[in-house]
Amino acid sequence: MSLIGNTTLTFSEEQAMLLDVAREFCRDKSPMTAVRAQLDSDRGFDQALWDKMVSLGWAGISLPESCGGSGLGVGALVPVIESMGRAMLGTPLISSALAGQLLLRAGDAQQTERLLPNIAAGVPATLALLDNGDWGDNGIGLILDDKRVLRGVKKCVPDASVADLFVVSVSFEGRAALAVVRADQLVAGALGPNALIDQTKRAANVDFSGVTVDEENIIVGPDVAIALRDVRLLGALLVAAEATGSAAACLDTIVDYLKTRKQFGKLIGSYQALKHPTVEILTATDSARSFIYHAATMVDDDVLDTDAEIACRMAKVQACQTLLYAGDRGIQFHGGMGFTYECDAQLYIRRAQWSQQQFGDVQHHRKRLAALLLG
Amino acid sequence: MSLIGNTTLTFSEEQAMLLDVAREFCRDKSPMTAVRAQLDSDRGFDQALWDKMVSLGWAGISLPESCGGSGLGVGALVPVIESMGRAMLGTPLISSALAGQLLLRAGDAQQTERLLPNIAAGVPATLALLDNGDWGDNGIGLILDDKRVLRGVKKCVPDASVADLFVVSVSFEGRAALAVVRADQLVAGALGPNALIDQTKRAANVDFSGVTVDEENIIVGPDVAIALRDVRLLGALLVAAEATGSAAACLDTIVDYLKTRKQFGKLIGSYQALKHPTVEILTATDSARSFIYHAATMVDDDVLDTDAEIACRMAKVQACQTLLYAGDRGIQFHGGMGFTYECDAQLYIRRAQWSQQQFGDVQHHRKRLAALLLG
Amino acid sequence: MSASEQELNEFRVEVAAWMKDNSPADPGFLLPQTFMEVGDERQLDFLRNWQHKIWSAGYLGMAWPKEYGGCGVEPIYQSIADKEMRRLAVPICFNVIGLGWAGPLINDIGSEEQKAKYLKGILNAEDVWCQGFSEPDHGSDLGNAQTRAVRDGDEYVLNGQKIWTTMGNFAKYMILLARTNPDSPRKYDGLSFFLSPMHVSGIDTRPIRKLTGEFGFTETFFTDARIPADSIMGEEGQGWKIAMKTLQYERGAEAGAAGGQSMVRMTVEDMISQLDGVRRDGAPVLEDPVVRDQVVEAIMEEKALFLGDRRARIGHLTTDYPGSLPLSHKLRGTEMTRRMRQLAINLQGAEGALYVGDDDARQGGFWQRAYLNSFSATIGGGTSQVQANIIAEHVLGLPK
Amino acid sequence: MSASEQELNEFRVEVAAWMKDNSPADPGFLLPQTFMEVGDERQLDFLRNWQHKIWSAGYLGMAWPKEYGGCGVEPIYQSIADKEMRRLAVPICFNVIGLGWAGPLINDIGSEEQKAKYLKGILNAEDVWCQGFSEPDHGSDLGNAQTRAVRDGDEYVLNGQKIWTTMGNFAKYMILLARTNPDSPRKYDGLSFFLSPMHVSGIDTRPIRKLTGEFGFTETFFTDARIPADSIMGEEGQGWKIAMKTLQYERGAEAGAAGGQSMVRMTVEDMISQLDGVRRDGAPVLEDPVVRDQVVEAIMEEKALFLGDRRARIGHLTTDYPGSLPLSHKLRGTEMTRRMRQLAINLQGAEGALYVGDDDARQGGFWQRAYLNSFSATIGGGTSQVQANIIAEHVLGLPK
Repeated sequence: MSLIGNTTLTFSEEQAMLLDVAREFCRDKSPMTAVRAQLDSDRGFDQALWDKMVSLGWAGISLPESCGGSGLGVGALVPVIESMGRAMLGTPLISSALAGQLLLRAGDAQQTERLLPNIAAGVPATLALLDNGDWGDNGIGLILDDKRVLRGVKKCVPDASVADLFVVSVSFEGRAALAVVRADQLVAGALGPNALIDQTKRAANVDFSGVTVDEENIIVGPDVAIALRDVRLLGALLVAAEATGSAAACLDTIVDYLKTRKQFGKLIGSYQALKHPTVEILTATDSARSFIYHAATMVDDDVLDTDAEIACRMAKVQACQTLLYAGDRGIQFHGGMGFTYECDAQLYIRRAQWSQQQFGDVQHHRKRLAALLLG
Repeated sequence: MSLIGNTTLTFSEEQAMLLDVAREFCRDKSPMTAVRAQLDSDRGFDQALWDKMVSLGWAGISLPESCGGSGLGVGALVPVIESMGRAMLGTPLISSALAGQLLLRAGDAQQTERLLPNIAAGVPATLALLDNGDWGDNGIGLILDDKRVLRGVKKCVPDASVADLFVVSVSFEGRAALAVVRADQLVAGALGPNALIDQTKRAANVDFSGVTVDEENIIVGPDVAIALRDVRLLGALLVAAEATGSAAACLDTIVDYLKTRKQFGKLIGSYQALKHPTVEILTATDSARSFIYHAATMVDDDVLDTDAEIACRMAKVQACQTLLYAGDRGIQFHGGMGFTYECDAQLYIRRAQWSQQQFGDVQHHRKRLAALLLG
Repeated sequence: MSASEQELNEFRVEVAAWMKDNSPADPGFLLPQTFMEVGDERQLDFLRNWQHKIWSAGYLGMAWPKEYGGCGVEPIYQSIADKEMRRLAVPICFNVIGLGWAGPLINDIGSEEQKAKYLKGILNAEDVWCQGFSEPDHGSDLGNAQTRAVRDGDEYVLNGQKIWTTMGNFAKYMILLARTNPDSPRKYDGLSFFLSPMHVSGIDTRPIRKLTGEFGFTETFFTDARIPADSIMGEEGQGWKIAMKTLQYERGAEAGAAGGQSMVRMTVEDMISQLDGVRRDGAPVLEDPVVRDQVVEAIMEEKALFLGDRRARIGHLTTDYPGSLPLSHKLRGTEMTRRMRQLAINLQGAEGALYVGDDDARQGGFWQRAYLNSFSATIGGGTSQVQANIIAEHVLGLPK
Repeated sequence: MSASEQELNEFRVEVAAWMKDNSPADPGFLLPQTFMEVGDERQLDFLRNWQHKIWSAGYLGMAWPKEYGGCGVEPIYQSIADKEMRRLAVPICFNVIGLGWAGPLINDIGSEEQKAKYLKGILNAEDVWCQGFSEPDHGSDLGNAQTRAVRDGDEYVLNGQKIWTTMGNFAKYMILLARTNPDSPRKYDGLSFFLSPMHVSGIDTRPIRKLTGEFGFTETFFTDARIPADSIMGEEGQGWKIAMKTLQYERGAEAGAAGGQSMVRMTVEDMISQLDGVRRDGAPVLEDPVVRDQVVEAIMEEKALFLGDRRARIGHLTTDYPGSLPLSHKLRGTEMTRRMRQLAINLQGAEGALYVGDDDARQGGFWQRAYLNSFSATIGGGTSQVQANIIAEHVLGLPK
C-alpha cells in the first residue's frame, strides 16, 4: 500500500478543545447577519471580534511558546480555520499564521524572537508571495537590491490593508530571500485594493518599490527556499481547511432548503435529482475533512516530509473540488432564490472561486501529486 | 467561430436509402437471437447473411464504380455500419471496407483494378496495422526484407480467420510500405485467435514470418504514409458509427426496462436517479450521431483535410465515451438482471471496451484534437 | 420571390460595415451581458439609444410589417443582421421581452389596434416590456400561477405577486399570466394572458439584487390594480396555450422574433481568447496537456450543439426519439454554458479570484460575472432538473 | 490481558512466513476473484483444500471458541492474519457466507446444539453455506421477500424462489429469509430467519451465468420443501432484525467474522502495477499527463476511504451528520472500485479489448473480469441508487 501511503489521522485533546470552542465561538459571534454586514466594509472584519479571537489565543496557536504562542503547531489551527470557514468568518488569521510560519521556518533566533511575539499577540501580519497570477512560476519578480531597496509589486496580498507586517518573498543577489516590511514603511498609495469575487476576503496589490528594508529584517540562506515551499503547502492546507468548513456550511444550507421548499406539491428534497447530488456533496465533504485532518496530523514545525507534502496537496485538491461542486449546486438547487444576492448560496460559490485560486488550484496540486506518487 | 469550424452536415438520398434498407435488414435478419447464436462460433457471423449483404452491394459501397463498387464514398457506409452496430451484427464489413480504402488510397491503378473488384464482390479482406498495443506508436515492427520476405507478427487483426486478403503495414527499406498477403500464403498456425471481450467480434494475432510477398503486391511511395493516416481516421469513423448504433440500441434496452420493471411498487423509470442519467445517454447519443454524420459529410475519396480529420476524431471520442457510459449504466440500471449473461446489457458494455480500443481511444484522439485546434 | 445568394451576401457586408461604423465605444461603465441585468438608468439609456439606432438604420424588426415599424422583408435578412451583430460582438438589443416574446405574439394573433398601439414602441425602444410569468412559490411550476385577475366591468382587477420580472422597474408593459378562473378542473385552463400596463396604481415593483451583485430583475406586486379589460390576449382560459406560444418565438427571426442579440457573445472561442497571457508553471496555460484536454471537451460540447441543429433539419436522421434534439436544446445549451464559464475562471490562475471592478481582472471580470449569470438559464424557464424530466417523459416516454 | 505489541509482531511474521510457504501454486485454471464466482467442482475443490489448510494451521476462526473449531484468542490475531493474507495476495477463503454471516450469527445467538452442529464445518470448509435473501421481483427491496415458510407440526414448508444464491449448487446450508406471516401490518414483521438445509427434496437450484461468462450464483426454487422447525433462528417475526444483524459481521474479525479474504486484492496500486509495459504514443502510459491526472484521482479516492475509516473512530470529528462515514462506505467503496477498474481497462491500449483466455491479455484479463464483476457490488446488497436514498434520508434527513 505504498501508494496510499501514510494514513495516520490523530486528533489531540487540544485540537478537540479548539474545535469545540471555535465552532461555538463562530456560531455565536459570526452569524450570517454579521458576515453580511462586513461584505462591503473596508477591512472585511470586525475589530472587536478579532480582539476576542486574539484573547482566545488563536493568533499564537501555531507559534512556539518561547515566542508567546501556544506551541501546538500548525495542525492545531486546522479545526479553528475549518470552523471559521463554516461561519464564513473572514479575518487576517490565515495570513497572520502563515506569515508567522514563514518567519519561524526561515528566520534566525534573533528574528523570530523579535518578530513573532507581536504576531502571537494579535498584530496582523501577512505574506506577499505572488508576482503574477501563476502559482507554478518559481521565479521571484520583486527585487531587493544591494542597497536593501525593494523594486516591484506583489499581487493579491491577502489582508494587506490591515497588516502591520509583510513577509515578502524577494530576489536578493539572484537568490530567494525574505524581506520583512512594516506597514509604515510603505509609500502612500502603495496599496491597490483588489475587488475579489469572495466579498468576505480582502487583498491588495502592494507596490513595495522604494522601501528600504532594515538589515535585520532580511532573511537569507538555504532555509528560505524550503520555508517558502513549506509555507505554500501550509497555505494550501489552511485554505483547504477553510474551504472544507465552507463546503460543510453550504451543504447545511442546501439540506435546510431541500427540507422546507416545495415544488409541484412535494418537498424538493424528495426528488432524487437533488437528493443524490446532495449525497455526493456530503461524501465529498467527508473526504475533504478526512484529508485536512490527516494533513493536520502530518505537519509540524520541522521541514515537511514527502508524506506531509502529499497530505497538504491532497487536502487542497479535495477541499476545493468539493466546494466548487457544492457552491455550484448550492445555487442551482435554490432555484430562483439561489440567483439572488440575498440567498447565502452566493457566498459559497464565491468563496469556492477564491479558495480554488489560493496557493495553486486543483490542477496545480494534482500535477505535483502525480510527480510525487508516480515519479 | 473558427474553433468550432466546419459544421456541414448533409445527408444524400443514397445515404437515406441505405439507412432505411440497412436498418430494416438488420432488424429483420439479425435479431438478438441470431446475434447470440454467433457469440461462441468460430467465424462470428453467418455466411448466408453476409452473402445477402454482399448482394445488397454493401461490400462495394465505398469503392469506385470502376472497381465494381457503387462509388458512393466511405461516408455512405456510415448509415450501414451504424445500423449494424445497432443490431450488434458482427461481420467483416468494416475490415473489408477499410482494407479496400487502404488499397484505393495507396495503390496504383494496376493494383486497385486487380484487387478491389474482389473486395467489392464480397471476398472478405482485412487490414493488419498493429505491431503492439499502442495506437500512438508510429513505428512499424513488421519487416519486409529485400527478398520480399516478411518477418514479424501483427496483433489483433480483425476478422483474420475469414479474410482472404490482408493489407499489411510493413517497414520496407526503412520506410512505411504496404504488403498485400493472400490467406493461402500464410503458414500453418500463423493465426492465433484472440479472446475478445466483445464476443460479437473476431480477431487474431497473425504471424506473417516467412511469407514471400508477390512483387506486384507491394505498395510503396509517399502515398502510403498518408493513406495509412487516412485509413486510421476512417477506421475511427466507422468504429464510431458502429458504437453510436450500439449506444442507441443500449439506450432502447434501458428505456424498455425502465418502462416495465417495478421496484418498491413503482416503475423504475419514474425514479430520477435512473431517468436523468438515461437522458444523458440520449443527449450523448444524439451528439454522437451528429458527429458521425458530420464526419461522413466531410470525408471523400481524396486525402482527408484538417476539417475531416477533426470530424473523424471527434466522432470517435464522442461515440466511444457515449457507449462506455451507456454500457456501464445499462448494466447498473438492469440491477440483478444486468449482472447476468442472459441480459443484453452485457453485449453493450463489452462492445464499449472493444470500440474504445480500436484505432485509438478517447484520450488518443483528444490529444490530437488539442494539437489540431489549439496548436 | 426570395433573395439571391448574392443579394444576401451584399446585405451581410452592408450590415457589417454599418455595425463597425456605428457600434458605440466602451461607455466606461459596466454594460449588461444580457437583458437580465439592466440595473440602472445609465445602462438603460445607453441601450435604448443603441437599439433605437439599429432600428433607425433598418436592422431590427426587418420581417415585421412596414406599417408597424418593420421593413417587411424576408426573415433571412434579419437572421443575417443578427448573426453579424453576434459576430461583431456589438452591445445587446435589450428590449427582449418585446422583441422576442410580446411583439411576435401581437403580430401573430393581435388585433389591428394592438399592433398599431404596441409594435413600433417595441422596436424603437420607447416602450420597455417585461414578463410576468414566474411566481415566488412556484418557480418551476408556471401552470400553477396564482396571481388573480377578476373581471369587473371594463376592467380586470389584479392581485398577487410575480417574480423575476426583467426590467420591471423600467417597463411600460408586461406580458402577464394570471388566473381568471380558480375553480377550473385543470389548473392550466384557469389561466389567461394579458398585455398589462405597468404604470397603474396598485402595481409596484421591487428590485431584486442578483448573486452577481447587480440588479436587473424585480418582484412585481399587484394590489387591486385595475387594467382595461381589452388588455387580454385571446379569450379567458387560453393563457397557458398563449404563454407556451410565446416561447416558440425565442428561436429567432424565422420564428417571428424581431431580431437583435439578447446577450453578449460568449463562445468557447471567446473563452479561449480570454486566456491570452495566462501562464501555468511558467508557460502559456494552453500548453498544459490537462488543460488542453479540458478545452477540447468544451469545444466538442459546443460543436455538438451546432451539429445537432444541423441534423435536426434532416428528417431521416431524426426518426429515433423525434423531438429529442429540439427538446433537449435548452438543457444542453445552458448546462454547457455553465460548465464552460466555470472552466473559464478555473483556468485563469490567481486572477480567477478577482471580480468586476478590479483592474487586474481578466476582461474586467467578464467570465466571473458570466459564470454567476449562467444560472439564470439553468434555473429560469424550467430548471435543468425539470428539463430532464420533460425530456425523459416526452421524448423517451418514461413514466412520470 | 491483551497481547503485547511484540507478540503481535512476532505473530505477523509467523503468519507471513506460513503463507509464503504454503500458498498454493497457480493451478493452471481460472481462479475466482471473489466467492461469487466459484463456477465448477475443480475451483471448489481447490478452494476447499486451501481453506482447510489455513484453518488447520490455526489462522481461521481464531477468535471463535476452541470447542467449536476456533482458537479462542483475541480478534486482533485474526485481523493480523487477514491483513497478511490480503497483503500477500493468497487465494481467497471461499466459504464467506458461513465465515462472515452465518457463523458469527450462530456464535452470537445460536443454541449450543446449533454451535456444535454448524461452526466447525464452516471453518474447515466441509459445509458450504449460501444465502437466500434476494428474490427475483424485489432486487433492492429485501423487506418485501415473498418466499413462504408455513409451520406444519415439526416442520416448516417452504415455497417460493430466491435468486443470487452464491454457490447454491454446492451449499449444504442456507441462511434464509422467508415470510411466516403474510398478514402482518408491517411487512418487515412477517419475516423469519432460517438455517435451512439445502439437500432436501423440493429445493432445487439452477446456475446463473454472469455477465463475465462465468458461473457462481444460482436461482433457488422451493416447492413444498420441508425443513425441521428448529431450523429457525430466534422467533417467528424476527427475521428482518436478524438479517440486518448478519450484515454487521461483514466488518471483520473484530465484529465477529471468522476471518479470511473473500476477494482477491485489487487496490489502485495493483491497478497501476498492471500498466507495467503499457505504452502510449511510444512512451510508458504513466508518463502521459492526462493519464497521470486520472490516476492521481483514483489514488485519492482510495486514500479518502482509508482516511475516512480512521476519522470515523474519532468522536469529535464525526459530529456532523453522524453515521455518514459508515453508512456511505458501501456506496463510496463500490463506486470507486467500479470506476477504478474501468480506468484499468481504458489505460491498457489495444489490449483493453482482450479478455480472459487470451495470452496477450494483461494479467489474463484480470481487470476486464474485475470491471464486469464490480457491478455485483454496486447492485447487490442495495444498488448504489438505493444506497444514496438511504444516506439522504437517514444521514441528511431528507424527505422520502
